[in-house]
Amino acid sequence: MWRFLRRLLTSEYLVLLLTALYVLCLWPFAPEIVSAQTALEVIMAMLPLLLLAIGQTFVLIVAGIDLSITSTMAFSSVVAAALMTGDGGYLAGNALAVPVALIAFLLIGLAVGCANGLCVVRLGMPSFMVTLVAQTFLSGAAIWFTSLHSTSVSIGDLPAAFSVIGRGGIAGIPYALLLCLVVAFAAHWLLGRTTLGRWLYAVGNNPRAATVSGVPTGRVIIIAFVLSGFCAALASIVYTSRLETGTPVLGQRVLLDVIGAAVIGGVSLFGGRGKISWVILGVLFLSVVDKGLQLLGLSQSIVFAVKGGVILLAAIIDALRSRILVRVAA
Amino acid sequence: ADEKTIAIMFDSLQSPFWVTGFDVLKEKAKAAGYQPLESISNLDDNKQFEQVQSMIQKKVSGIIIVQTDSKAVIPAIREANKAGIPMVHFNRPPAESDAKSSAVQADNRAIMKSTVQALVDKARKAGGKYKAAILIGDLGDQNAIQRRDGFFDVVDQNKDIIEVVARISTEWNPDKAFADLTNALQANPDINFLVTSSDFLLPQIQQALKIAGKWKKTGEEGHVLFAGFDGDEGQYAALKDGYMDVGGVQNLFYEADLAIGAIEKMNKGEEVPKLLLDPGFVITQETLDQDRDKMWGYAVWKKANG
Amino acid sequence: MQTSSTRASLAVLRSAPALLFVAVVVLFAILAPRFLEVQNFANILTQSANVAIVAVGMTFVLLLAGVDLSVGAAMYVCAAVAGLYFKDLPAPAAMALMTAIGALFGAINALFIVGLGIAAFIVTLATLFVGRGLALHLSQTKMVFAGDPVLAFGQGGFLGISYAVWTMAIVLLLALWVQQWTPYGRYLYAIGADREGARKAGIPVRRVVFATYVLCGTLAGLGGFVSFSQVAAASSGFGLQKEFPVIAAAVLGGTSLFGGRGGVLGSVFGAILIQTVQNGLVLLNANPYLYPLVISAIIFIAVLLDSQRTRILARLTRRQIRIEPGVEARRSTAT
Amino acid sequence: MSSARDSAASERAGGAPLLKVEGLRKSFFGVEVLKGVSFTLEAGKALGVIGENGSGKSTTMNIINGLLPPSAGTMAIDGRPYAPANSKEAARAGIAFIHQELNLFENLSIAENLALQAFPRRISWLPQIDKARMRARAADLLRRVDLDLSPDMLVNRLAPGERQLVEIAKALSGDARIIVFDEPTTSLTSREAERLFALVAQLKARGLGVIYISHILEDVLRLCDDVVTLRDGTMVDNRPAASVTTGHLIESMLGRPIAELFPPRSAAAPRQEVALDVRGLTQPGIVHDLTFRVMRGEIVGIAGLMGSGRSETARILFGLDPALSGTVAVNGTVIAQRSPRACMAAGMAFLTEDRRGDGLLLPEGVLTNVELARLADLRTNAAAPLPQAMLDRDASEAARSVRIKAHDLVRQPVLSLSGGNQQKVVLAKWLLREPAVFILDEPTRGIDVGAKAEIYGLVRQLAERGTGVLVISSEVEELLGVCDRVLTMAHGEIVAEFTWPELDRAAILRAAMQRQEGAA
Ligand SMILES: Nc1ncnc2c1ncn2[C@@H]1O[C@H](COP(=O)(O)OP(=O)(O)OP(=O)(O)O)[C@@H](O)[C@H]1O
Ligand SMILES: Nc1ncnc2c1ncn2[C@@H]1O[C@H](COP(=O)(O)OP(=O)(O)OP(=O)(O)O)[C@@H](O)[C@H]1O
Ligand SMILES: [Mg+2]
Ligand SMILES: [Mg+2]
Repeated sequence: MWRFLRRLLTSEYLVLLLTALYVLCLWPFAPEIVSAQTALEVIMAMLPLLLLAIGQTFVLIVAGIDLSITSTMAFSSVVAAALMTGDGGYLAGNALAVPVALIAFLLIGLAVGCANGLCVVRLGMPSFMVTLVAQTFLSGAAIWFTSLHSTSVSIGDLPAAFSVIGRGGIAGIPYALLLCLVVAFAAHWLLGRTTLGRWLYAVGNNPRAATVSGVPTGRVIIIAFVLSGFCAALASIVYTSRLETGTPVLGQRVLLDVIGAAVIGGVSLFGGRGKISWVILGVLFLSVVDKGLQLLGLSQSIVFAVKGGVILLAAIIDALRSRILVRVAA
Repeated sequence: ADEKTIAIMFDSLQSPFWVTGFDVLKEKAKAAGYQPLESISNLDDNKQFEQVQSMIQKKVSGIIIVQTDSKAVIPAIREANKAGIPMVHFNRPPAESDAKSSAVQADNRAIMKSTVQALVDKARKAGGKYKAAILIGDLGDQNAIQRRDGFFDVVDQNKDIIEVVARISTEWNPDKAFADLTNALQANPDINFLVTSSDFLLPQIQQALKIAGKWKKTGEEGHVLFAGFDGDEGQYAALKDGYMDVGGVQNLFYEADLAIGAIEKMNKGEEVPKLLLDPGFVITQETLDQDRDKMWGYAVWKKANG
Repeated sequence: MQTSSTRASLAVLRSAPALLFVAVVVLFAILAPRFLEVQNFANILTQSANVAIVAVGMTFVLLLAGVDLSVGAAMYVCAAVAGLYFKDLPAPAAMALMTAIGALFGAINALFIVGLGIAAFIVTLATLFVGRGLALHLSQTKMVFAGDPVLAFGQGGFLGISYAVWTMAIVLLLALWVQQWTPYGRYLYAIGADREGARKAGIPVRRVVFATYVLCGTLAGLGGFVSFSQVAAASSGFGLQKEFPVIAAAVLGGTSLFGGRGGVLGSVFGAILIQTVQNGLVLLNANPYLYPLVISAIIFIAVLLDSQRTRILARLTRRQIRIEPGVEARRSTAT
Repeated sequence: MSSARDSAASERAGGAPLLKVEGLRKSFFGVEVLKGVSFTLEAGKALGVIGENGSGKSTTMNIINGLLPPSAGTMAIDGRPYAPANSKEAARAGIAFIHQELNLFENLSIAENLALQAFPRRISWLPQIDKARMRARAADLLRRVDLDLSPDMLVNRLAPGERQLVEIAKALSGDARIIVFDEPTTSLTSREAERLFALVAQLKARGLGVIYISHILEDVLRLCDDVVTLRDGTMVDNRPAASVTTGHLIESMLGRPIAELFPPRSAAAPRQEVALDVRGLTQPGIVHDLTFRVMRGEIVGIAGLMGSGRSETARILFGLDPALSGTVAVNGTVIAQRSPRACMAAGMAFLTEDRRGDGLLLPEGVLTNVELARLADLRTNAAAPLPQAMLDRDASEAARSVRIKAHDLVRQPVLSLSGGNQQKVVLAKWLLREPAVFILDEPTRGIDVGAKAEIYGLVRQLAERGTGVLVISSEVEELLGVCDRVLTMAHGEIVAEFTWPELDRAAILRAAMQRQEGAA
């Protein structure tokens, strides 16, 4: 028993254990937390976050950071919405509206990622500043853009064919979940099994050594940002279709959650370290924490305090775990 | 959980209006025999959607919501409809849709219009030309936009005496409001007509005006014609002390009663109109004593000042 | 090997940030007549003071390759406590109180970061939530008003310069001294460049790191005080997401997030530059929708200039092996 | 060996030796790397410590310096028990340490690096650095190691050799009684090395104890009074230097004799095809009009003083630094846009002199490091799956061929490998590729004799299979031993060329120095 506990505590999936522990603690107070419905809602809630976190992981692995993901989402959300909205959209009523809008989402994500990457690589600017600027600019641009296309602050009346992405599914499995699974598997495979994956880690570890060893360092960094932009666009599709609205403040507050989830999962902010499976657990952890707090319906101050406390506790247990690991090894 | 519960879901508690509204709703819900469940979305549409789902799962008797976005809330209303839980929008109506819910709202544009009109009337009476500044709220917030529009509805009719020299985008951020108002007063020392889209910025406005030497009572040399909006305790104090000339007031108590009443009616199966309007009212230094009991800020003020 | 022309271009490059600043000023001066007034510059400095002060503390943390996301929460906690329970304290006492609370906040961060060896990002992310939760609980999410003495501090000044600016100037000078002239300051750079190496070199790494987070908290408290005295009241959004402009000011001023590079002077400069642009836009009565676009464009240019400058400087000061014929020079040893 | 003066010195110290180490043991992750090491160091003496790469020399010294706690064993200074908790305590006990891996802060100035342990103050209660005194002291220390640099210069602008001298100056700065040199000459040219030896003699004369670790056994015999030999963490030998020869040392180190350090030059003359053809390579201020060829099967050396531009030449050749004009051709094809990738595609390989900065992914394992350069060769698109099994097999093969000593090729981070083994990892990375042109910048830095012999053998084998090899080295003996031809550089120019069998140590050095003196 004791040995089993120690094994659990020292495994790299400790975060999962913590999540389970948290659920157990909350069970008496909010019995709904152990239910199929909750599980489904947690999964649905974590999907877009997970997409964002996966994209962010690529950038973190090359020792960068991408603060522009949320406004990339917001900007692509309103532009695509303006294309397809029934309320005076450019392609209102057109059968091509939805496909074109989807392409618009992705193009914007790719373009922003590419621009970020180029600035970091070709102009040698720090990624924190580049993406912070992109964040300010795009979020301003999204608000402005919306004001030109709508009398209110968001763009609604999106075609049913689009909103079905957020709600519908095949054989009971939501599209969003399928999309997320595909992305997660692809990312996992890319990082673990391909040349590009190796290059990403190498660049994050030591860009000079990578360059000397023939890694196209600049291109690899650009690709990381492009992937992040792409994932942000996918997340935006999920969010926008779920809300059936294009809004310029989409996901404004999730940035720290996304980076936090990656870091809690064990991705290093200094590059060279991170795994998709860790990120999934990190996102799951934060989503479950949030869900639990929502179910309790507590006041905002307690929600904040509990959330912070839980994150801290997770970190403390993780720290203890590495100590035990060292002791076991010695 | 055989207790009846009501979900009270706000998007933020940034200003006294929302804080008091939140409290008043909770109190009135308790008085009506419900246990209130709280949630704050922090201006995140998606988080709010998830919160609504959680509340539905808790099988609440009703949801009173301040949504972040009038359109993004529609899927949430549909979910509530599906679960048969009545939903009332507090102070922000949703966009047109097939989803069924009811909204309680102050008529922002109209109240702002009458407020600014009252201020313009005072200006005309005093005579002279005016340089105006307005503190606009977050450009992503529908109420802020309506209040801004209400302001311009009136000002544009009175271009002969009023020139707008500063449109200050506060983003509902006190820091920014303070800094930008200070800057605007620096650039245009002759600003003498000021309207704020929310009373919660009063402390910053007072501080900025003090620094510019313009925090003067009505009638004093250098007084700025000044209108507030919301009707909070700060507005009451400013009117009472003579620094503010006109205030637009949302009738919070009335709105809270409307909201809870609507939920009870819907639970009984009665029809409730889609929009329950709070016409609000305008209060001035002259009408303060007679109308203050309708003013929620006065109640708060009285409690705080004995 | 430096010819006079390379020396000249070096001089230009070294002062590139200042030149950009001048360019921004000239631009606004042309567009907005009142921009050039002395009072306006005083305003800009006054308004940038709180971010600048917090950015000084953040710079020290960044030099260590750490980060403190909780500064905004610390500001709020300080303001809430001071405004709720110590409203009548005279301004210096209120300042001391808020600074002390900030220091305590920083010490808690430091305890986890140094004592348990948890990543600073996670610790301060957690204390950000806990801190905000605490302050919201104390204030019951209501607006907290500053006492009259504190308000007087916000309005007042000495020799025509606001107290906020005096505070900023004193903090900057002290910080510069600490950074350049004390062992502690030099340790920061060493630890940031190579923590393990610093330990090997016998630097008291843990003590330095601890002190730095305490210092950052302290300055967050002080910045909170300055901000509180200006905005006169702390609503539930006080200090919210302040970490971004603060870190941005530091990075804009040339401090690296990876430690060991940068300094406080640049950070203060970064804070002032951002505020200047903001101020200029208000004076122009620009369309509010344009603010974020213009501000981000100017920050972009600033960062771009800085990065290009660093590159060119590196190239120009590169070691020369050959003595090219015709150029009279010696092996360059100085920077 | 024990003269009257020596015994008098030990009597003054109360009969107890300056440093006594007894039964030191140390394990990492369950692997025992020190299995009971004991020796004594007398004041005024130098103790040589030798051993294969990974035999535990640096680990022993790290324990003495308080950086690692021993698993078992005791130490005593002057007969008093000594158990430092950190390097500060070690410094207080009078121990100074020159690390094998340089331990300087690149973002600080030389003066600051030298003063870091104890910044001078003017006023004792005010923690303000007395910069004038700090600078003066730094200037003084720099003079002692004969380094003509401004104390205010940032360390990141120094060449490796210069850094090593600064590191040595640092050890001299305190009032140490025991100075540990862990492979101090790896980036020094013979001239600086001579200077260092004189310094060591001085230190001994002043009554300090010196521990000197090196793979250059001649130096050890010359400098030291006693020699301790480690093999696999066990002390296998400890005797006076006067009683042994390098042959003995090698045998006790490796447990076997080595026949020849340098491989025999192949009987067949180098082939006539040109492997590397460099023409008119010029970069203002760096190199001037470099023109030379390396034939297939030929090993060409570049000799020169520190700072003569050899490493820069290599970096330019490999596309890491720009050149204004000139061409580089591999196997007859000019590489148009030189970049490391293009150069690698053309068949070049480049072992850099800075293994930690340019060579290794320190937190990764051996295989990951070895495979890295190979990835660029996989002529598939980057998103295609890796032939992982094949890569791992080849990489383990390469790792074995250079005899990397690691307890886990996959999981052990190269960071925790011994210095020499780290160098072997970089070497294995390039050997894996069978390059057409192989540029090696200081290839045997920090490598033990046994491994050196193996590396020379490997390089020779490569050449015999048709690779053109360019070796940059500061060890003239090495160039003499392995090269078919030696070019000498000074001030960014090739000033002389020597062809085997006319290779002559004195002539090479003279060529390297003449220009230097002439220009100064
Ligand atoms: N931190 C560590 N973790 C795990 N193993 C280590 C660590 N440090 C050293 N080792 C192992 O201990 C052994 C001895 O290493 P050490 O550095 O003492 O060798 P060395 O004799 O100095 O070799 P070299 O001549 O190559 O410098 C090596 O096998 C090395 O891999
Ligand atoms: N003063 C300096 N400023 C900047 N970089 C320097 C300086 N000195 C050396 N370097 C860099 O350090 C590296 C090695 O320089 P080094 O002095 O070793 O020259 P070298 O000609 O390669 O001689 P050697 O091969 O003997 O070391 C080069 O890449 C060089 O650019
Ligand atoms: Mg070693
Ligand atoms: Mg070299």
